[in-house]
Amino acid sequence: MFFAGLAGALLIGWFGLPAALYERIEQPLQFSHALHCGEDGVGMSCEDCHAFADDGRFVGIPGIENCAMCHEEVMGETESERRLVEEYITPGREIPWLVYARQPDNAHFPHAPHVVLAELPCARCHGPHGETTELRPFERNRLSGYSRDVWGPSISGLGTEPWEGMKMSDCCACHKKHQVVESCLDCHK
Amino acid sequence: MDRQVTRRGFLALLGGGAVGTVFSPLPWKLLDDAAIWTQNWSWLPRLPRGEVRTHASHCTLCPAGCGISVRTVGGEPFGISPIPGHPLSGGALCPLGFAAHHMAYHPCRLTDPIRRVRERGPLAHVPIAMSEAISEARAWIGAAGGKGAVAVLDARPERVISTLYRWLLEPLGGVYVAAPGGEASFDALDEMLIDPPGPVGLDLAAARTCLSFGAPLLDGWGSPGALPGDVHIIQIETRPSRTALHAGRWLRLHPGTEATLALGIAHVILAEGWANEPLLRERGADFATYRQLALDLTPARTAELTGIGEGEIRAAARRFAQEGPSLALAGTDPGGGPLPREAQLAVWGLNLLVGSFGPPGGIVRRRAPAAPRRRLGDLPDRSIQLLLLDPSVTEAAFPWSLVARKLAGDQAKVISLSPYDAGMALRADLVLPAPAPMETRDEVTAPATAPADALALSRPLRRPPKGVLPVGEMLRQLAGEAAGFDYEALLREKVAAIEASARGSVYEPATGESTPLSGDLTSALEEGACWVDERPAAWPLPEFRLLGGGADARERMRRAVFERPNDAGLVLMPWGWRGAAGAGALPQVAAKLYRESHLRGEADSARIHPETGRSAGLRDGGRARLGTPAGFREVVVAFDAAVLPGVIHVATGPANSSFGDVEPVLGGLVDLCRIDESGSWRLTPVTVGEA
Amino acid sequence: MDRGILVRGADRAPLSRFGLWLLPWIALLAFGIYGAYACFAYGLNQTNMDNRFAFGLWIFLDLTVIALGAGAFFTGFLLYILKRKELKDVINSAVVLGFICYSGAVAVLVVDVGQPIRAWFTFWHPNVHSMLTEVTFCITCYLIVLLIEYIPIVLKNRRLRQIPAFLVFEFELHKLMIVFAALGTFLSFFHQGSLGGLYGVLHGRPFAYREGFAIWPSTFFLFILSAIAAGPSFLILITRLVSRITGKRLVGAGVYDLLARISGWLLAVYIFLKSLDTLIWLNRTAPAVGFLGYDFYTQPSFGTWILFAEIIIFGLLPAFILTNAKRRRKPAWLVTGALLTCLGIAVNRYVMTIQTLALPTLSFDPFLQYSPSWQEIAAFLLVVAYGVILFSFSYRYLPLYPREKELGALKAPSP
Amino acid sequence: MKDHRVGNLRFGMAIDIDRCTGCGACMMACAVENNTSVPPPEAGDRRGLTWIRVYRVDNGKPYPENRTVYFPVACQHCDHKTPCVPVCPQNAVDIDPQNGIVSTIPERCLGCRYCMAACPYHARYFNWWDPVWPKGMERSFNPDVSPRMRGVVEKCNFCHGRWQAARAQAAAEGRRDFREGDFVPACVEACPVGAMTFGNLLDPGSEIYRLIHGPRAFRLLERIGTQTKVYYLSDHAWVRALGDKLPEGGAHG
Repeated sequence: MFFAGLAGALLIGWFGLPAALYERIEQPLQFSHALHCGEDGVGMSCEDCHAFADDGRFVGIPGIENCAMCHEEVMGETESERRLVEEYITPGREIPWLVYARQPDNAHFPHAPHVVLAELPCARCHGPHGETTELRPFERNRLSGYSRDVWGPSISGLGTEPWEGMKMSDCCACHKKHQVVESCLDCHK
Repeated sequence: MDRQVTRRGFLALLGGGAVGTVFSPLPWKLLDDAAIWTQNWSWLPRLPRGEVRTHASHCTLCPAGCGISVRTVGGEPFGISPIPGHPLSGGALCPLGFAAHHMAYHPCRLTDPIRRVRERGPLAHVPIAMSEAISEARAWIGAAGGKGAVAVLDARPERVISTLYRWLLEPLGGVYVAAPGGEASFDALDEMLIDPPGPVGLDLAAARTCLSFGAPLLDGWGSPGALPGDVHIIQIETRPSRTALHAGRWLRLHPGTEATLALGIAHVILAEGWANEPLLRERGADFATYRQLALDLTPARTAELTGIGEGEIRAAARRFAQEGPSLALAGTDPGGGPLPREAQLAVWGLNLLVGSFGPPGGIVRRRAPAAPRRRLGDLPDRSIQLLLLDPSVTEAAFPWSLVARKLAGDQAKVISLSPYDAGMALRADLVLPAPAPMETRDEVTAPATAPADALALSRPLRRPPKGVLPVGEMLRQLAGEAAGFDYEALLREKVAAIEASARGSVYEPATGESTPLSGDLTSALEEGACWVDERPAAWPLPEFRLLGGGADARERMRRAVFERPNDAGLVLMPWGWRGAAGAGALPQVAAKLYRESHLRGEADSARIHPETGRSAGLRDGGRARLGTPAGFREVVVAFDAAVLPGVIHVATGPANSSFGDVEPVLGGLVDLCRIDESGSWRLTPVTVGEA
Repeated sequence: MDRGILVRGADRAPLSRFGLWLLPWIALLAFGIYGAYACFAYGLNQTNMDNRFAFGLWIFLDLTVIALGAGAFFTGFLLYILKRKELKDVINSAVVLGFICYSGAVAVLVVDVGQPIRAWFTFWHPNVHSMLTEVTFCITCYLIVLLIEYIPIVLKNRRLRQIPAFLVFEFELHKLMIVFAALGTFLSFFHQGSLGGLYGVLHGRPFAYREGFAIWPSTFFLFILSAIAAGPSFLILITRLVSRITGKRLVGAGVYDLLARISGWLLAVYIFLKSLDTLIWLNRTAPAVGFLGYDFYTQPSFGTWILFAEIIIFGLLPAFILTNAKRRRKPAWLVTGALLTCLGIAVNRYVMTIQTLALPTLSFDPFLQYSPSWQEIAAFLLVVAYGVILFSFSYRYLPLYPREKELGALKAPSP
Repeated sequence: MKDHRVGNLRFGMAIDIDRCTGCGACMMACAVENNTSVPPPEAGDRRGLTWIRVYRVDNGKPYPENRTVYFPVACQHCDHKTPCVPVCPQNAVDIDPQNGIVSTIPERCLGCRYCMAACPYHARYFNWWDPVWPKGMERSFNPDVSPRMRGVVEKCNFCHGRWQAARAQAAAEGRRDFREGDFVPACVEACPVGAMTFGNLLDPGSEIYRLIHGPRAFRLLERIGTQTKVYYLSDHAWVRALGDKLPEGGAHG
């Protein structure tokens, strides 16, 4: 009996919990990073779309006019490109992307110090996102409302990959490793 | 036995479950998420996201026309800061200006027209459709027959909008009226000068000495707080205003004796021969009379009447006459109301004596001709059947009775164009929603006190709510879509005219430099530039009447000067801050300056000298009941050793309701005040009792 | 009907009477719960605290209650460590009292903080420099200790004793009592002290700031002393109150005498050191940071009289009464002395909390006053009612006073 | 407490009392910049949220001897023996070792208010009410400062939102250092008479360095030894005397 209970609890904890905790939401539109920036793709670089504004702010998700630069009208034959042009570019609507790496309001993450000064590659925190051929569903934590990527894909929180987890503890760990002098206001606004 | 086993088994199951749970992420993950939730729970407002941009523009909250740089996130303004070195504001911005973008969300904000239904209570109203409102307004306008039956009250003339008002009035034989009050009143000056060479301005920046008769130079004169140049201020004011407290010299004169002191100073100037008498005699129709009046008023007598020491009077007079260029200003804070006519004449007159007309640092001429306007006081009583209030009148602080006595009884209608149902809009039977700051392109002209004309734009930086029309468009519809009622076109014409004149200079906020006007002004203004007219050459001293017009001019001045306005009893003197003197809507955060810190006098807070207070049976921080023939009002008492005994200075606003978290109230303290024949409400005998 | 579970041998009032006695307290409890609910639902604007009076009635009374609760650990210390066997008579009631005081105080603190759901962060991200962390940790641990000490008393209930397992468990626990007594003593010393340190370390508040040894300001030690001086006095008061209400001689006369003697002498020592400390503070500590001693006492409501009252009326006087055998044997004197001692502690805690915040620090600060709102009072009455009810139950069903039987009635038949 | 100062950057402010006209622009700019909520009317002046608060102080004398000045008081950012830092039980308050900004992190705060009792400058404010804003106004919030919830303490952080933005910009330009004018807090930018100066107290070339080492400089409650980084300037002895607690007070909030 003891082991039955043990097994049951373990099952619930390891598999029931994630299923119950996260709600999966499909992205409004499909997008293939591989197609755009892979060497077998158009060969764009991350910075072509995810750039810094002149005041040092990271623009993050590019605006629709950015897509319009190439996709003024349909070039390929993919369904999502057609939708891109018809539903967003032509009417000039922004795409309501669901951002995997979105931090909460009270956290401030400046890209410039990490990308420009520390010269971290995007993949260090975002993983091989740039090589994906399609956008996985956004997983929203029902309790905290955050993206699953903040905690990391593995429910145990003990990710094996360096980019797993974008919690405060993950930031601090890296800062500690590189002897970055810390204070609350570095990252909290 | 079995039961024993199953029970034990059950316990074992639980035990296993417990152990398993501990070794599963469940408790830890949930604990962590719960912790995160408590730090950022869902009913906390979410921050806006989007690209952050900065735009140069101008503030339209008051006539000062301060240059501002506006930060927007995703097309929504979130931060306002002053533009250093701006020609109109000199890098300053008043407290309210910093929260101008909050006004769009003021709880009193109107997005639909409202019709007053007074039978359900003084402020009860119902929302109606814009089309319905317009047609109703037009019906009222049509119904108002006869010359002067329709009037427009505007606190900021000289704008394109003012032209549209005139066009609207023309076919109706209506009158365009400048709202009473404001810091500087040039009415008396206009009256003094026989055919003046156009409108005048004040060149305070270049002055070295300034005799300010109550002008709130540091409380909101032009751009609040920022006083250009290093002018020595002699503040002549009864109230310990911040200007008085920070002036080079403060003369605390008895209430209502400004005329006396001004003429007393004139006495010293004339007696000691500082004035250019031959010229004055040649130009001044009534100089001899004036001179005699002044000489009759000995410094001793002046000192006795005004309560200012003889020495002080002589010192002030000498400094004013010797340390030129110098200016004498007849101005008051917007709550205090204008000085009486005679006082204004006496004060402006001082400038004539020392030759401050024309040269830099004095009273200078401005280029653009002033459009004709009437004074409210000059209209016959009970003559107006339909009154239209410009948005700029919403926050005005004059006593409503000034207007009410001109309205033709109860059937007279009042229509207010206003973004908020607050302040003067509460008096209107129909309120048409006007855009809030930064919602439409708006025009900024030089304040009346500026030395030269100017033109700049307030740029549309956020989308106005659905159904809210620009003021120009509303006027077009009120005029029955008459031809030519095109605000934008008129504005372009105005700019084009300036371009054509190729006069003046353009200040570019981007570079912070002024360059002579050349070529395309329109696009420059669109980018937040500010055009400033060049100064006309000094002008010859025009003909003038020091005592003003009228057969009894001398007698009136004599009375004003030699009779002490109030001999016994307490006097009530209202006062208010620029932009916050009336009961108009204010940004909610302005509550920080009033409720949360008492830095500024909240509505109905009274400053009284401790002795006066105690003898009236009041205590510091207590409440008092003020009574005048016009009614009663409760005020909060604050003892202040700097206040003149016998005087009660009561702040006119803002009322608690202006911050939007309380129900608006009709009428303010000024409605208790006595209004003299020249339309001044500065002094009112008052009775005080403990509340 | 509850005869079967009443304390064996001791006679208790019929259940109906007991219920009647509880009724008003339950009403009070309900009122208190309502007050506390208001604070949770609408926020702390329900109180009359403000940005200057960051602490109010609650903190003041918490400090007092915790000081009075010191009787628990101190009696335990005397009994188990110093082997003062005569205290067996009161140890049980002392433990219950202590538990009531501490749990009550913690309950009020939960209402007092702005974000109770985040209060546990103190254990997650503790700041070891903070006296408040020390307090939080010690009080939490000590509350657990008190709970453990409470258990055997509960198990002594005659119905529960019939379960063999419990009997064994209780016996085992008893052998451990000395350990818990020691632990409790250790913890209590620290948090009583830290509560004093709470204010002593505020160098921004020269009225409260005290110099000291190492990281501990003098108030750290004064609070310990005053607490262990007041604890026994409080125990005396409560025991006498109970025996007056129940009309029973609950403990041997020697117990009162011993408690009073301890209380008296400790108080004497405390007052001596307190006076010394006050002199140093007025003449050295405060002036050194630009605050003049007499300036603290210029406010009408906080004149020098408060200092006088604290040291003479509530200090020397009770010490004078309790240290003398003849006087403390007279019940009237005994009660007066004990009462004054407890009140003295209250005054001291009041001065440290309220007066500290009322006094201006900046030269252009006004002197401010504060009076609690009904919600604040209600939330505290909640604790009082809770205490009375819990104690009543304990008295009715648990052997709080082991020698109650043999000592028998006071004189009048028991109510 | 150990001295944790790192590097040669110490943010500080100098406020010229003789220039301040008490207009309140600093208070408004501050409230807007930091998305400060407005408590209901019953909050009065004792339960408000004014990160910077201007006090009216006069010498209590009648005209013509009467003198009045205005004292803008924000967090003084004590550099030494910072009263609020060691008392916080859960590290919600810390002092940035790199620039000396004393910060408060509301999302860590449990609302025990011990730090408020510790602060002699009354620079800390508690959210006695749930923050409420007019409908839809969160759209015009400053995106760089997170709003606070009920039951937590907040105070001036030298406009940390601006500091973070400035630092990001500097990083984008490839530099780590702070240069004069990289950023100033909203209040300093707002002051219409230029009475407030902000900068690096340790930079001998800076304007603020010159001011705080001049004869006009003084600090509030200097003798408590908190080494505040907000300095005040005045020519008048009676004003400078206000820095220390005076036996006779002579003050009117």
